Amino acid sequence: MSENFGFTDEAETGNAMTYLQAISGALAAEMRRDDRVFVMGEDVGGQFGGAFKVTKPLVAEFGDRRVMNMPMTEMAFVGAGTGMALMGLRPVIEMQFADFISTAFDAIVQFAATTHYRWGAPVPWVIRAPADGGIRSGPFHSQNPESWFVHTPGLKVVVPSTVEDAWGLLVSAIRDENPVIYFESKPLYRRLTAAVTAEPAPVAIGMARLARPGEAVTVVTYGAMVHEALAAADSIGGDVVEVIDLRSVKPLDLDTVAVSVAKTGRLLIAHAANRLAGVGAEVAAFAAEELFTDLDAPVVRLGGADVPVPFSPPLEDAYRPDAGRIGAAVRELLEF
Amino acid sequence: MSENFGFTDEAETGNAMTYLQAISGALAAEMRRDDRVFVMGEDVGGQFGGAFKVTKPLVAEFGDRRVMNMPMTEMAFVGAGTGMALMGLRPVIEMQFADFISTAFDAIVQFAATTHYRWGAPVPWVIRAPADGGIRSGPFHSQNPESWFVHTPGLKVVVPSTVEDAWGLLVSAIRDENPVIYFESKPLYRRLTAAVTAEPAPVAIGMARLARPGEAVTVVTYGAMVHEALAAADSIGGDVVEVIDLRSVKPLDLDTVAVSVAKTGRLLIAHAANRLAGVGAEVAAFAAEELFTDLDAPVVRLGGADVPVPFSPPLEDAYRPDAGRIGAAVRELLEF
Amino acid sequence: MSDAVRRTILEWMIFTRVFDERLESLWKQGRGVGGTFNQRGHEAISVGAGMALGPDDVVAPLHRDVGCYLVRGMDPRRIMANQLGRETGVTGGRDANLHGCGDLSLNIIGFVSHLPQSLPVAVGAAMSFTYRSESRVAMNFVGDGSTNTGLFHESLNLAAVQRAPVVVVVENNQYAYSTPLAQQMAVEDLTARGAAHGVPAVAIDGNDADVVYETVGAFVEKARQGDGPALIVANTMRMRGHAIHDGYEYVPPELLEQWEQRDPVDRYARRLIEEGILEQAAVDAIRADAEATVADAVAYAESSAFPDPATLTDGVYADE
Amino acid sequence: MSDAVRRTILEWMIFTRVFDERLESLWKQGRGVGGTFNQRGHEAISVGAGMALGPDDVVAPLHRDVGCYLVRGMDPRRIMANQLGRETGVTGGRDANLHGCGDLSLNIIGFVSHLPQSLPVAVGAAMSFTYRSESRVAMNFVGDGSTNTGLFHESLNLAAVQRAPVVVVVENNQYAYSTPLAQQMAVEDLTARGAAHGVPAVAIDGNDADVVYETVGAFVEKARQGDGPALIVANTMRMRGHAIHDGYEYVPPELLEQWEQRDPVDRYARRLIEEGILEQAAVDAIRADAEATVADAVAYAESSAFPDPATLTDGVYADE
Ligand SMILES: Cc1ncc(C[n+]2csc(CCOP(=O)(O)OP(=O)(O)O)c2C)c(N)n1
Ligand SMILES: Cc1ncc(C[n+]2csc(CCOP(=O)(O)OP(=O)(O)O)c2C)c(N)n1
Ligand SMILES: [Mg+2]
Ligand SMILES: [Mg+2]
Repeated sequence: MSENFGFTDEAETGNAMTYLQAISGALAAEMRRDDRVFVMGEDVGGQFGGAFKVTKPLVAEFGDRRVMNMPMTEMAFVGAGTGMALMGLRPVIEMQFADFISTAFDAIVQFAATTHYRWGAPVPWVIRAPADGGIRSGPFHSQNPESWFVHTPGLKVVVPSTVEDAWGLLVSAIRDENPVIYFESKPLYRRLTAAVTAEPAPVAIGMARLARPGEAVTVVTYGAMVHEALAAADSIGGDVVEVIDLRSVKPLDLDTVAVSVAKTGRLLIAHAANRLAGVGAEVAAFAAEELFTDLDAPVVRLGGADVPVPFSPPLEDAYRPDAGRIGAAVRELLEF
Repeated sequence: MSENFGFTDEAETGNAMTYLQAISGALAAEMRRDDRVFVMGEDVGGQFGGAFKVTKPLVAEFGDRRVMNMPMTEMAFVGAGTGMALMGLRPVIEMQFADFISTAFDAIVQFAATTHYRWGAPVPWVIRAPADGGIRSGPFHSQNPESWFVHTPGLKVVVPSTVEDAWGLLVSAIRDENPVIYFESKPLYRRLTAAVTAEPAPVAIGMARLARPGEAVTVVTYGAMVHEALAAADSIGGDVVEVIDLRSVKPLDLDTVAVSVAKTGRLLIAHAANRLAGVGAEVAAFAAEELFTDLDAPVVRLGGADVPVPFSPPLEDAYRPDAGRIGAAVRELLEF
Repeated sequence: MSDAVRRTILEWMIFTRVFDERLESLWKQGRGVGGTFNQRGHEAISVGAGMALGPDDVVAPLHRDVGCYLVRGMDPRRIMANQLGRETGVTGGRDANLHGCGDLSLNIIGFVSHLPQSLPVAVGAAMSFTYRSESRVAMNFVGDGSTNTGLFHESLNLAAVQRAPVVVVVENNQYAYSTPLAQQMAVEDLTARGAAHGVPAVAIDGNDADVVYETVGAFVEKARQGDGPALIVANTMRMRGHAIHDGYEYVPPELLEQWEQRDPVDRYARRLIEEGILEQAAVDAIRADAEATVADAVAYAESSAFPDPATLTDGVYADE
Repeated sequence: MSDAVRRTILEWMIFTRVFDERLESLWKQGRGVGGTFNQRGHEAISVGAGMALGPDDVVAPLHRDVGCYLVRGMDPRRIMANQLGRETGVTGGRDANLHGCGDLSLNIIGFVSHLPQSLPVAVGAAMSFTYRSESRVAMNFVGDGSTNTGLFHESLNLAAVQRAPVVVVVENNQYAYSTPLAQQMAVEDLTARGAAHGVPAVAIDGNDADVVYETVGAFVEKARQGDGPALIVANTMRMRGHAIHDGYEYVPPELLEQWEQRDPVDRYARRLIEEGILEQAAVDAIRADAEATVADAVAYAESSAFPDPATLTDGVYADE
């Protein structure tokens, strides 16, 4: 169930834009630009505006027609989104929490993802899914399910980590002709802000971002974990750690990883999702295959433990990588 | 939809036991041994005995009570299986095709898989899922979805490749206290036979099998692909190629992989499932992390293409690794 | 119903029957690829319902609806070539038998195996018509087995609460694969499954093409007028196995004999002859025509190339 | 219903109310961990239905059923400690608030967030009773919102076709999170959702504990006698937000005022006093007792340790 823990409306943030406001803003901008764009999901409309209030600013401007409340039936409304997309509309479908995306699994992985390959019809929807944890929400409001969808042919999967990317990747996802899953990082919603003066530019899907240049170790990551990696890099200081923010986990921008590892010779991958068969496995496997001669040390992967995300603070903290653990692993890697 | 393509009853196989008969036999043996064991699924009972007739031999002996026909509602009957397992029974749940396991996704990954961790109650069911392709069944009757479940905490996942393992792993799966997904290889059902005289022994879950010893390259694989790897190894000849049959993809027996690679210094992984973020990625990532100093060459992964499994023979053949492609990749790897 | 419409319905039903018989014989001769689904018994539903749609309406037919694809303009050559995995097939060899035989230029949505995934998609198509204030209707077929699925209920509920212009036709053919109705469900009247969601529902004789056409047509027009969704339970019998390899020994022969008396194609031909709309000779000519066209489709399909393996990864994504 | 049973029902309803009020105050004071669910308004259902079960019956309660957990014997200390993520909580800090609060020794099945995943599990528990010829019944609660889900329908259908001894109680509290009934569904009478599957269904006043207890008890006994499943739609109102952080500004105040008149706890206390079963002083004493026990539970929970992070991976698998 969704408790909206801690995510009630907060005071305005002045000139700065939050990660959450960037999502709302991009939605509003695209809805203004294109009448085919609309949002649908549980509790997104009415006076409420969504469990995290992302769609609240849209209701007054766009009304019920374009902010559609759905019954709690994820499979049906993702399927309906596919039908609307096939008819040329551009649904942006909100999952109340990313954890509930599994409830719509077949509609995503069997129908929408395979349609263009099988009979050439594009399915241009976006699923927005509030993911990630660290905020004491327990096993069913903290999941990072991206790996299931990376393994599934026909989807694109993005995970913005900055305010600008939250905006720019959402715009690109909406304009994309394919089904795109857009994982939002709940822990960044109101904690991450940026001074944004002009409307952020679209961000091409499939291009990683050099989040911090460095010379000795490449840290590949995405989502909220980018900020942990940056903190770790700062704590180590200098130009030791290069941080690459994948931004898109399908397709993966492995060229950017390759260029970096060619320079550093050392690769660490970190994400909050289960380490086992996670996105980090794919990146590490790529390195084992294609960067063999560049690597001066074993690859290191940090990820969630192979357990349901636990609720209690000490357990959840033990579950997830963080700046401290990334820093320690980098230091160890430097000593190899 | 299930068409049972080509899998009608065939003539008896004399003294030899088929892979399919091993599954039926293990079910019957466990049902005789333990009244808590029963099978449930679509079309498993009555005069029909399942899309592949695996449960047909059981109907006469055990009747409706223990061979339960289910309506086409995978989510409900997997959930019901969980309830029955919680009450101490040992359901063996048949998916008509592994492809439909996604229809029961939440019941598996959210409920059954997490229950013991959260409140300590065991869920001792087995899901039998006829998987794999190569038999012209198209995108929805050819899938190999094991990677989704390897990434999911709380499950065990096995993929027998031999007649003896088909029997022995099923017995262990039924006796296991945890939810176990047992992926059957449809292409082996009636093609693979073995002279089995005594009842095969249980096979411990989580132990790989040395399918063929060799000195120069380790090929790690599982399921029907084991036979392609063996054929490739034979075509290369001598004791060049060591073939390891994982048998269990969760938990993974990485020790056996490590021992082999320590000897050979070369690792190739092959499976029919999508290469991208597949089980091979995890094995390759393990090698990149833990076997760095043992490796004399880049790791090589062969797997399905990142497309829905296509129907038409030339496309499907292009989709899957086979003995020819494994052999070629091994030869190339030997030249590194 | 005009004589012309009824004659057209008969033509398509005969065509569908001939097409299906040809599939059976191809597979018996070992000329098939993979498997295929039997259509026999479903002709009045697939053709009658398909004919009741307007040109801009959208349909998501299923695996027993060859008649509907044909009526809606899909070239039998393309359908046959798809059955045989050829590059000239609707899916270019990517999907099997009737799976994936969608074509937006014909307002046809292709299906996946996972039943009934087409249903919410049809509901969504209908929602898009409301969104754009278009005067169009969507239609979907589902089997009796699919009325047990959760997605059937979620979709009807969504259609009802959105007042989506969608007509859902249940092909109640007494079986889901080997499982008879009584082992699938404890309810006898499937219209109760409309009532559960506030969706008007009616049960009809699915072996009577006139009844199918008129009932579906009436609900299509209601939906077009803004009355929202409807559920039509068309009772029929699957006269062969589930798919081509199924010996259907689990179906009592008496049941088949009983339904054979009500064969939708023969019955309709007899009726039109009795009513003087056409003569036996005309029926024979329709059949001969159909046979020629189907033979041409087979020849076309068999002489078509298989897809080039180099195209394996083409088309996973749009716009690339 | 004996006076003793009714008195016990009142005691548990008051206890549930006090427990819930205490949760509210803890969270307001910032002493909560994560979030928690409001129970107010649901006391007659969770307590009345829970009381109607026999000792060996099995129940899968949900997030508004603190009353049921308590009635079925779960120690309030363990529940409170779970709310606060302590190792002494039911889940040892692994699951949040009431999630996962199952205990097979109490015949309670714990829930996951994904609604209504407990329902098929309860159906399966009931099927196991049939399998073993045990004279037991399973019960599950679901919300109005969950009656829209596919899994609700699949589960009722399965229960019906298996004649499983399971009683399903719908807590129809007018809202699914912020979404009122009229935006969730187009049907007004939820008993139609039983009829869709051949499951006997009845709608009752969910704010009247006597009615809940008697109706549920009657259907539980029928199920035990082999009559199969039943659906009970208990109408009530969620008197607070969906969860502790929800300001429920979307609920019209008039609606709340209206239902406030029918508060299940006050109403029941008044009734028992009027009927001479107990006096106001006794009610006050019950409340005082409850407050003491809840205060003890809070003290216990707050003084309990958090789980040791070294135990992170313990217990993923049974038998290891
Ligand atoms: C499958 C699923 N989707 C979304 C949610 C998020 N969610 C939690 S409770 C809730 C509303 C449930 O409404 P109802 O069934 O009426 O129960 P109530 O909370 O009113 O008691 C929603 C949408 C969920 N728990 N499960
Ligand atoms: C979700 C799902 N599970 C299982 C199957 C396998 N399957 C294919 S058709 C079928 C029976 C369908 O029965 P019904 O809906 O009555 O349609 P019919 O084939 O009788 O026309 C089954 C179980 C499937 N296609 N989808
Ligand atoms: Mg049927
Ligand atoms: Mg509710």
